[in-house]
This record gives sequence, structure tokens and C-alpha cells, in this order.
Amino acid sequence: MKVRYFAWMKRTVGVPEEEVSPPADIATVGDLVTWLRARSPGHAEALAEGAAFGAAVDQRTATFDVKLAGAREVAFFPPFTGG
Amino acid sequence: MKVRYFAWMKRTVGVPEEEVSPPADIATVGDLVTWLRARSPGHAEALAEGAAFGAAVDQRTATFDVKLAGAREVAFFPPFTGG
Amino acid sequence: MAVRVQEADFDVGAELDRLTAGNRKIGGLAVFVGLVREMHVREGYHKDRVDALTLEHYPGMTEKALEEIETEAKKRWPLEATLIVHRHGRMEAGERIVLVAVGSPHREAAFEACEFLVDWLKTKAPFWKLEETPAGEKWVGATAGDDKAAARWEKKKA
Amino acid sequence: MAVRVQEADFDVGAELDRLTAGNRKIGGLAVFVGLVREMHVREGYHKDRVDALTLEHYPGMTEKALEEIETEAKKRWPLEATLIVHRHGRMEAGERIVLVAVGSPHREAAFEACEFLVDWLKTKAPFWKLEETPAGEKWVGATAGDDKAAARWEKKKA
Repeated sequence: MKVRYFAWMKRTVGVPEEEVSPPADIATVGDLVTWLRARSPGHAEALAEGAAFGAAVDQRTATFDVKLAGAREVAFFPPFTGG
Repeated sequence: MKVRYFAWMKRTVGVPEEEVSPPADIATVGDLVTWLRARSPGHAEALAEGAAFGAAVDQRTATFDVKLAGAREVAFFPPFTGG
Repeated sequence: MAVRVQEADFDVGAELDRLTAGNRKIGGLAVFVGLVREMHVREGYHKDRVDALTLEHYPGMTEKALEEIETEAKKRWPLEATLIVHRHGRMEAGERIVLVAVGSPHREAAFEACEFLVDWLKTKAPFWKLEETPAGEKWVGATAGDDKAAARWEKKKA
Repeated sequence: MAVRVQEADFDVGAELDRLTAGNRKIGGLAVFVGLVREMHVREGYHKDRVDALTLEHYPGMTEKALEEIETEAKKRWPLEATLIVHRHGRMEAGERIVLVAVGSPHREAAFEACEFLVDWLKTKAPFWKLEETPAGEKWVGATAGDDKAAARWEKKKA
């Protein structure tokens, strides 16, 4: 599964994207966030509890309860500020 | 004093503009309308009582009670339908 | 801040470039382009199809009226740039009739002022529309709208 | 009906000509052009002046999101033509960022749909803005707007 980061989260995590293979009990976006925090201090900071970020699963906005089953790409990003 | 007509009023009156010299007791736009009606059947039809037209005195929209004193140009026209 | 009434067509891109050139305070530019629409006054009636129109205006008064409304818009909203270009004469279906462009630091002000100007142009600017249909020419508003329009003018007379 | 996300600038006049070419049903074209505004985050503070910005987007997701909202606008209003061109990358003050154009038989529908699309783009499209000021670069919304934004996301999580 590919995980992508945007805007300041990319800098905090340290990479724009990475391939990860979470264990089978990581079922939702929320589970993945918790699991990713353990990968590095950058991950922990970017994905901290209460930090302002959203997610997308396969390029569609997703809430944290969305299931990951079959997902190829999960993205995390700050609130949209463009346009 | 120059009197101008626009849109279908121009055709009904028969001329786009004319020089007129109304007598001294023609004091307002309304007086002028009444006075002009006598000039021709076309005038009478275009400026008939209850017909849908407005006026301008020296290129500013004017109601029929506006005084003509010093006016150089009076115009009559149907309701605006442009743009 | 400019107003023009002209017979010739206009170049939207060039007009907007000129309007915003050198002004770095404009965040949003709201633009309206009015086109001659081919339409059927009564749906399905071929003879009612409008193929072209001729806009008559009152040279001198039209420009004055447009400048006044532009001034009014500038009083009501914080505008950095405004432009009204209005054509007169004969135009066929698909042709541009009018351009209204409003630049402001804030997009809400730009949109509101642009709509204000367009609404005003449609009802309060000295233009008269002659429509060409297969059945002949017809002055718009010379029939259906008359009563209402007459009432409006009579009220002012009283 | 088209959506484009690109790094290059666009030609407003040419885009609008292409959009309306051959369509005689369009009576009104409402257009919005967003520009990079030179601004002071805190008035008078020279270091807060925004000279340029970089828009980051999410290739693939951005286009999908724009197409969805375009479809939504077409459901809500009777539209004959819609166009969204949004730039990404670095842009200096005065440069064009986004073009939204909506053509409809009726001007009210064109204006409403255009505003709807612009409002949506500003808040719901996956773009992130990095501002350049004399004091350095700053991600917009990474500080002041955080609490509110966080609350919004947390609510969805619960």
C-alpha cells in the first residue's frame, strides 16, 4: 500500500510517499494513522492526536472510520487552503 | 429646443429629431408632451395618453413634472430593453 | 475605471489584461459576457426564432448613465478596477454584446458588484432592442411588457 | 464541460472563445479569474508581505474532485458550458491562478453556478498554499486556522 503526504506533512514526515505493509488487524484509516506514528518521530509529529489533517483513500476524501480493504493508495494532508 | 425620439417612437413620429419652439406657457415635460401631440398624427400616436414612454431632459431621465427652463435637448423613448 | 459604448466587437482577454495590468491588489476578477442568444419566443414556433438583434442607444446619455452606475458600484464595494464595454448596432446570434468586469481584493465584492452592474444595465441603461425573426423585425417590449412599463412611468408622472 | 490542472498560465480570451464556440444558446457567461494578490497579513508589517505563492496539489485526486463538482453544478443549474482551469506551482503577485467560466441561457444561473464553483474550489479542492514573504515561507492555515480545522476533522473521526 502506498502512503502519500502533502504540504507541511511531507516535510515533517520526511518523505513525500512510502510503501508500507501494515499487519492484517489495521482495518481502518484511523488504525493506519496509529500504526504509522510508530515509524519515526516525524511520523509521530505529523500524525499526532489532535493535529489538523485529513485523509483520502484511493484519491477520495475519507473519514477515519473508512475501511482500508483493497486500498492501493492512502494520503494524508492538512486542510485544503488553495484556490 | 431639440426633441429626439428613440426606437419605435422614432418610426411612429416619422423623424429621429426635430427643432421646436414651444410657447412660453409650456413649462414642464408633461406640457411639452401635450403640445407635441398636435404636430402630426404620428406625434399624437407616439405620445398618446397612457402610452409606454419615458423622457430625458439634457440627457438625464426626467419625470413629467420636470421643468424645461433652459433645456437644450428633450428626448422621448420606450422603456429600456437593452443589455 | 472605464466605460465604453461602441459598435465594434471587443477582445475579452486583452480588455482584462489592460484592466488588471500593474495592479497587485486584485485577488478576484468577476466578469460577465453577454451574448446574443438564439431563442424561440414561443417554443417550437419557427417564426419566433431570434437570429439577430439591433441595439439602439442614446449617444451621450448612455455613457453618462454607465459612468454614474460605475461610480455607484465603487461607493458600495471596495473595488480596484471596473470596466463596462457595451456594443450597439446589429449583432447576430452568438456574438458578444456586453462585457462587465470588476476587480477587487475580495471575490465576494467582485461578484456582487458585477451582478449589480449587469442587473442595472439590463433595466436602467438607455438601450432598445430590435429583434430579427423569420417573421420580421420586432421591438422588444413594445407589446407584452407595455402595461407594466406604462404603469411604472405613469406613477412617476403623477 | 472541461477541467484542467496545469502549471502553465492560461489565455482567458482564447479559453472563453473555445468554450462558447458554436453554441448559440448561451445568453450569459459568468467568469471568475483568481489572481495572486500582494497582501500584508498584518497591515503595515513589511515582513508579512506575500510576494509569491506555491500551490501544491494532489495529481489525480484534484482532477477527480473538480470533475465531481462540475457535474454537481450541472445538476443544479441549466448550464450550456463550464470550464475550470486551475494552476499549480509557483506564482508571483499579479499572476492568474484560476479560471472558472459558466455559460447558461440565463445570466442568474451563470452567476450562481460560477460562485458555487469558486466557493467550493477555495475550501474543498485538494490544493495547499505556501506563501513567500520577506520573512520566509509559510504554509497557509498551518497555524491560525489549525484549531478550527482540527475540530472539523475530529468530528468526522468520531
